[in-house]
Amino acid sequence: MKKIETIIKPIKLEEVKDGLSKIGISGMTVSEVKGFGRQKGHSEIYRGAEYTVDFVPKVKVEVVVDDEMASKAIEVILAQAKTGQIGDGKIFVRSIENAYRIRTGEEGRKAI
Amino acid sequence: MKKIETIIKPIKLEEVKDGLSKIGISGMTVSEVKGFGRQKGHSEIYRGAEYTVDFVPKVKVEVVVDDEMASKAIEVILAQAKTGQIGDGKIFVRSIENAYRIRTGEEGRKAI
Amino acid sequence: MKKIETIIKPIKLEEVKDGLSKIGISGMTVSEVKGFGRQKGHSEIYRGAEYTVDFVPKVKVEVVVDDEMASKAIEVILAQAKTGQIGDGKIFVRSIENAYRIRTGEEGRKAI
Amino acid sequence: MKKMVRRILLLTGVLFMFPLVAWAADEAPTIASNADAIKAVQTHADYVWTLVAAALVFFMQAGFAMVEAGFTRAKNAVNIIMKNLMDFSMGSIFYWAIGFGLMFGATTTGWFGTSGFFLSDFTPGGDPWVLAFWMFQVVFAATAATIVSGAMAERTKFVAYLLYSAVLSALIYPIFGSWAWGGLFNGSGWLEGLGFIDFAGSTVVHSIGGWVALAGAIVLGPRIGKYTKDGKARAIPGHNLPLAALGVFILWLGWFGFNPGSTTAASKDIALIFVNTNIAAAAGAILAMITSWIKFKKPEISMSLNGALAGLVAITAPCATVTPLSSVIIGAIAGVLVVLAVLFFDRIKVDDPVGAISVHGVCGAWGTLAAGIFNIGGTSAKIIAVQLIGIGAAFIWAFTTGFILFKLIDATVGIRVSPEEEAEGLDYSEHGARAYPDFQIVSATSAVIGSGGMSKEVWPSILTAPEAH
Amino acid sequence: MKKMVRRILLLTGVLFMFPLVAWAADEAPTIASNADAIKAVQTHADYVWTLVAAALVFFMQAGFAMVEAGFTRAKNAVNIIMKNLMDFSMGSIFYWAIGFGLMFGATTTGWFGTSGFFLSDFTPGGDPWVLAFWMFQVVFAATAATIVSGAMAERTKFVAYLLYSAVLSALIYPIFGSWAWGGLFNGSGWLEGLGFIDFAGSTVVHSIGGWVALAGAIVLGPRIGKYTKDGKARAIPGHNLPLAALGVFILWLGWFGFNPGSTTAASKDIALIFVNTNIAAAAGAILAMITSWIKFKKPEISMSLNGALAGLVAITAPCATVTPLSSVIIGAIAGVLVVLAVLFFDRIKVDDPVGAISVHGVCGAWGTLAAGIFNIGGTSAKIIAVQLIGIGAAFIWAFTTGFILFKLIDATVGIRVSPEEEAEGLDYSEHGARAYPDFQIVSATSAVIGSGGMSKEVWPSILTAPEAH
Amino acid sequence: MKKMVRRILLLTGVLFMFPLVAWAADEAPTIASNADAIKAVQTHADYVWTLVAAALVFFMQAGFAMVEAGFTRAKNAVNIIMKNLMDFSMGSIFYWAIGFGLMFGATTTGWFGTSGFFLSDFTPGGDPWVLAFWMFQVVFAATAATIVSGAMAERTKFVAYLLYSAVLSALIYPIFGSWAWGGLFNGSGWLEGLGFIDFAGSTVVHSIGGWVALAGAIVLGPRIGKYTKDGKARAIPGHNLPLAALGVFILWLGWFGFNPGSTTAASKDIALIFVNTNIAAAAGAILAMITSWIKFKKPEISMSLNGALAGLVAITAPCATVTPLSSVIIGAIAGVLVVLAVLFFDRIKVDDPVGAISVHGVCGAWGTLAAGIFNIGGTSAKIIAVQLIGIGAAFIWAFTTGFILFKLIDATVGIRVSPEEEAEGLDYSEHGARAYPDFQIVSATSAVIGSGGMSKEVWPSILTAPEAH
Ligand SMILES: Nc1ncnc2c1ncn2[C@@H]1O[C@H](COP(=O)(O)OP(=O)(O)O)[C@@H](O)[C@H]1O
Ligand SMILES: Nc1ncnc2c1ncn2[C@@H]1O[C@H](COP(=O)(O)OP(=O)(O)O)[C@@H](O)[C@H]1O
Ligand SMILES: Nc1ncnc2c1ncn2[C@@H]1O[C@H](COP(=O)(O)OP(=O)(O)O)[C@@H](O)[C@H]1O
Repeated sequence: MKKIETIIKPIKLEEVKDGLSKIGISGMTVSEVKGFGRQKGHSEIYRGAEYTVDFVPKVKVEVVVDDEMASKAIEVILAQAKTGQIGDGKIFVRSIENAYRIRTGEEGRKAI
Repeated sequence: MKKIETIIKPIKLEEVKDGLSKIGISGMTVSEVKGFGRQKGHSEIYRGAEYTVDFVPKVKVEVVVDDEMASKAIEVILAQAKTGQIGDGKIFVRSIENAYRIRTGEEGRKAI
Repeated sequence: MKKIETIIKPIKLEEVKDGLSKIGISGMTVSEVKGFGRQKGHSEIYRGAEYTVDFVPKVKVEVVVDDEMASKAIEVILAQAKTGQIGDGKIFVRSIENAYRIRTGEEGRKAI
Repeated sequence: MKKMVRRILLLTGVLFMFPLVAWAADEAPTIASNADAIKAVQTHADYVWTLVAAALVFFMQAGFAMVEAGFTRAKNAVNIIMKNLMDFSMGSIFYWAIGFGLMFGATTTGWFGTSGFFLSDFTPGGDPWVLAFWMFQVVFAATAATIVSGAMAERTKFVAYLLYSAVLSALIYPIFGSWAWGGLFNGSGWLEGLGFIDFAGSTVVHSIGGWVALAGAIVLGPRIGKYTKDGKARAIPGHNLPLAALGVFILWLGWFGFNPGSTTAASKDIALIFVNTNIAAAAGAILAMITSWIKFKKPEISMSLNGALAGLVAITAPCATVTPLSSVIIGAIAGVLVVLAVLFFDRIKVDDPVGAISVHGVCGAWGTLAAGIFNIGGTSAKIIAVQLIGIGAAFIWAFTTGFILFKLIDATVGIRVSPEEEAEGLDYSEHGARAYPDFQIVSATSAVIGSGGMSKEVWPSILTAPEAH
Repeated sequence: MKKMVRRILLLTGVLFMFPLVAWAADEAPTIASNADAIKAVQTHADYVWTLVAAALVFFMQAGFAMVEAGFTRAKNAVNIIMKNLMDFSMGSIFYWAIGFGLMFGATTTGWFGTSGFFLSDFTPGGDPWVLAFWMFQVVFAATAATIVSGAMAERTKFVAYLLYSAVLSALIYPIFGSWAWGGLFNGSGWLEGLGFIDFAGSTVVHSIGGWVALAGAIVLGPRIGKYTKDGKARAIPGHNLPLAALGVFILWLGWFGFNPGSTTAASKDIALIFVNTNIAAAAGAILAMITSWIKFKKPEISMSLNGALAGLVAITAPCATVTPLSSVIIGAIAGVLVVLAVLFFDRIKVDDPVGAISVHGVCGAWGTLAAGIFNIGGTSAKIIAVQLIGIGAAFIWAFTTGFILFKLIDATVGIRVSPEEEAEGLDYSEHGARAYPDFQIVSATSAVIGSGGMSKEVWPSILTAPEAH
Repeated sequence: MKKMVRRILLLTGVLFMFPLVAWAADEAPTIASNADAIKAVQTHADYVWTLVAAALVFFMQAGFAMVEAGFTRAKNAVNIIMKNLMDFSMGSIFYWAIGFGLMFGATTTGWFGTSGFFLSDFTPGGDPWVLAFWMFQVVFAATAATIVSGAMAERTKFVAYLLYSAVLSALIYPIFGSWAWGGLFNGSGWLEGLGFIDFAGSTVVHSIGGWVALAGAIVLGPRIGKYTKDGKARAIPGHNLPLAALGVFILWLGWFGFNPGSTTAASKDIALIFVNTNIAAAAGAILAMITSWIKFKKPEISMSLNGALAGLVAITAPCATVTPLSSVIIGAIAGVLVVLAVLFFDRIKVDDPVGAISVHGVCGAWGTLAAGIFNIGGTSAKIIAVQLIGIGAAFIWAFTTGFILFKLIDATVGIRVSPEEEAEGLDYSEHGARAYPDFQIVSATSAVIGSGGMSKEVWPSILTAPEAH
């Protein structure tokens, strides 16, 4: 099994989710994160002091899939999350050893 | 060392934490996430427009343990986090290469 | 490639970020987490009931780097995030299989 | 401003408007016409003062809404606000249709009035005083209703709450009110006949609300998670303390209408009432803070805020008839009392999220007693006895009718949401809404608090319920 | 208090102060001096009442700010508040310099006044009534201005908004106002000449604001994401409903100045106006709740809050000339109407984030009509016709001038922010600020809502814009 | 309403109540009885106005609480609110016991009064004017106290703050007050003897508060993280700007009590004061916005909000004795001044989180000077000189006593929390509480802001402290 961890622009979450659903990936876990990278944060002013907010709001999408599914999923994400602008984000892939479904105790591929 | 990453229902956090503590796991890291899976979100209304909130609030518990400890920890989580209802969540297990304790610089098993 | 996942005190984020930037690591992803460990939470009072907030606010910094860069990055984090006090946090290291830059579709080392 | 008055007369095509003061007629003034004119001006001042005071008391609705929302969890904030909005809205309609007539209508028995429903005492062209008086009274009725809201927060079905609210405004509050205050208009009640002192309603408004709240909290039972398996009370922290504090400041402001406005006349008397009201609230806040500091090692905010309200409730009955020094004492005692009462009700497992029973029930009773004890004209066993009769009558009437009402509601539409709905929050389950959709809500800590774990006894059904999370 | 007055006289070194009442002179009173003194006291009461009412109406600015901020997204809250603050601030200055003269100055044509600019009707030592009257009127002008803010929220350039706001306070509102209310001071308008009834401004203030808001919403177009590709309206939930509710309570309070204060005299008339105002609001809230319950299966909060405001707007014209029972009916109809109107405007793709057009435009028109229908002195085809003329005139004037104004602004400085700025939020793009820097904002759900996905048609430019995220 | 009055008389069993106006006696009126009755009605109107104004000024406490909480960080919101609540509560008690007597008691020296402690000037049955007057004055005293709270926010020990607050209400404010205003009651001060103009307290209330705040901010030192290693000021953004804006609207409302209420009489004078107050605030907000726009490229919200308050503070002294046009100028200058002053104090490393010193200290001084310059009765070198003497006296008195007081507090109980407590937030460390437990607070960005990193010089001890995180 692979875990695909993706950092995307918040505005692209909907499309990524729908894209993954369409290829049969029915589960994922999402969280709010802050990104630091080529895309720079911006400057805000408060009472005369300008200050830089270094971090940019991003969304992290984590999805665990069968090995076979992985490359398809990556393709979908690459397509759906892309705006072509700096800050579109990254996909990180790694294998995981096992998965369990808490409700049933099922293990491995059946669990996801 | 293994990293056990668990997605659970928020209401089960307390029991999972206590369960892990009891078997001697003294550290973990928790975050608020949003889940998408078999358990569906719900519909809300605002000014006449019904809209679906696809994501369900979940809690992610990350715990890094010795290899020996891993199966025991998984057992505990499976037991404590279970309600038997859809949406109970997942456990993902993978090995990690190294760990450090920042305070002391200790490495490996001693770090966790 | 390695993924270095670090749990630090929120107050140390700035220094860690600057330290990593200095050695040429230009991207990272940060999130708010809650830690449970040797550093204990504290007691709050509300309407006469004292209650323990078990979790301590922490910040998780995730950075993916080349294998060569990894040890340098760990060194920097160990130096920058340290206060010497309980609760300074952990570094967890693992290898990842692949990375993609969504904007360009680039893969592997070029993606990070 | 005369032009505006003229405009009304012209536009409506009728001359039903209340007789203008004499000078408007441009006739030569006489001693008698001057005397009439003076009375008219005084009457105008009475109207202005009474209605400005009513507006201030109305604003207390916002105060209650903010205090109750702030002292409860984010997932129930929409529900709290809907309850407060409907309290006042439905209260206005029911008090207009039924309540006012029962409270201030003519009575033969001394138990309730039977005239003046639907504001029938007002006829176009007639004396509009009944309107000003009604306006001042309706905001009092709504205050009594809204007190209960806080004690029943976070677990009551919305439809059940609407039923309760209608009955309180239409029956429970007005009938007791007629006993103590009926004589202010066309009625005449047995309690006022005895000489019961409750100038602005420590008992009539606050204790009545407080004791109905007690009945409600008992019938409902505590919120899920409020008590550990071994029966220890757990903290369920309020989600927005700055909002709660704003609510308390608004309530304090509103009380400057509540108490001095109860003269329903522009007079010098209001000065003493203002001072007493203010200084009792101040003393209440300070003493509650000190009490919390001693008991919990830290000056606790929610108790301090409750302390200010406790002082205000306590001074409501005696505000016109005690000295400022007495007011300081009355407020100070209320400040201590409210902290002890909150802890007491927590211990006996009456779960009152905002402290409504302690603030309004207990301190209302204390204030009523204090009106007898500190009476500026001297006290006596008889005065004290009458005060105690009034306090007791309020408790028996409000708690009994409240209890029966809530049991009836429970037996029919059901009074409490399901455990799953309660866990999810009433905002979603009752209103399909969220109070703060743009904010990350901490589901983990707001679902389970403290280190005790969620007791299986307290919350059994959730384990087998579908879709609970 | 005499000492204070004396102090002023001494310190300023002049005796320009308004003549003190006769007795201050310590001469023996006569019938005539008494009569004068009585008039003086009544005048003092008129001043106090008018100015206290003005203060309450001023406070409605806070209500609007909270309602509008609460009903929109966290990322635009600073912008909303800046608009409200500047509405009132710029409105005060422009109404002082220009608007008041156009509205209440002497006129030969009946179309607008031409005297009294810069409060030139006031001279030190002269009658200060113009000041009290101006104070009451300026808060009305600012109310009209701020109504529009909500309908144009979340996408309007700040500088464009400032331009609009100045023109509304200086021209659009005062000129219409002179037609209906000019006669209250030095003017005399054609609408009031016909016998148009609009006691406190359902049309003059609220509909004017509402129809300008309609023009603004049309010229601006809907917010990005408001409609799906196939044209279905989507929910963009307000970010802070407790704050919005507080705003509604504040507005309700302010209306106790708005309506009864429009007597600009301390008189018995205010009692009926208070009662009618309150009871119409209550009925509006209840009926809007019921309507939402029927239509959406749940009692919806934002509609219920709008319902209270709908009742208040509707009763504003007829408040002085209908019975309480009529007020209940007027408010109840407004409560139904507002829900249907919100759904209607949503369907025809007029995106009004807070419901300003429905509440103020539609229910303002309804209330003006109702003032004819339920007139306590009887109604007639002629009365109804005049009311309809007024309603129609308001629509034509406000919508047309508003539309032209917004088109002009668009052609010059531009009226709408860029899609990137809109996505990012106006707080940052227009003010470099954030409303809630310490809170984790849910960027995911506030950027995209619902399951429909962000339509490419609706939001094309974002895909190729630099730095959009 | 007569029934209510009768009720009081009966119930208390005494006839201590203030003599009712003549006509109540049902005797035939005479010219003399009419004249007395007129005076009584005017007096009633004076009471109503003074006390309604006092209620409005009281509400400013809520305004200050919201502004201060909104302009600081979430982790200190509970502490801010406790300080504001206790300011007013303790202020009420200490001003009753001590302050009022020092300020308005009879004096032989002209330096402070020595009678009227514990409201001893009031006897049951006697003239209650002292009560109305006290009520109006106590809310002024509390305003002075609460101004300081903002400047000392986020780092002051709670117990130290309570001590300060007691001393300010009991001594610092009343003694200066007696110099300028003692003659309004039984006192007579040297400053008023010179002809010092400060109608409603630009100097007496606001500058006094502002200069004590300056002393406090200096003794405390800046918040951790406010300055970079190289001494540049950094932004520490306020956590809830909508709440802060609500606070400003509440303050603006309260000022309609503060300034016109200072007539303590229902008179025509209040119209000019209302207009001036409003228009100066509007001008202040606009000019502060423009100034911030020029200096920072964007219209900044916190400066605009401060600008409105700056206008209000500045017009407080001259509100009764300048024309509306002058008021616009005075407010506009205050709006510019406040922005420059905030930047100035930031540069000289006086850390004032909410701008209290600039708003109240600087603009209070400006307003007092403006009262001389724009005096409607003409100005002169002598008038200006007296104003400058008053301004100088206020600075010397308030800054010196404030500085000594804070140094004394520091030497005894300690004035500042530990760096660890400051990092953790005062809500937890001082009160064991959290303001927003259901919300995810952004610990990362609220702990360290900007790209400068946390300077080791500024924050050395945190590195070796136990349990700091
Ligand atoms: N080395 C990295 N490790 C972890 N996350 C990274 C790394 N580099 C970038 N990111 C994440 O990806 C986001 C986008 O990266 P950025 O450099 O801004 O643009 P792009 O993806 O177009 O190259 C960042 O905001 C950050 O969250
Ligand atoms: N393939 C997946 N990858 C990552 N997270 C998943 C995946 N599938 C499910 N999840 C997480 O697990 C949670 C529970 O899954 P769900 O399908 O709703 O129920 P169940 O665990 O009972 O099968 C989801 O809300 C989501 O957070
Ligand atoms: N076994 C673990 N797995 C995951 N996270 C851990 C683990 N142990 C500790 N942590 C994280 O590291 C943080 C610091 O650990 P703690 O034991 O308090 O102090 P120290 O790092 O000084 O040993 C915790 O708050 C938690 O977030």
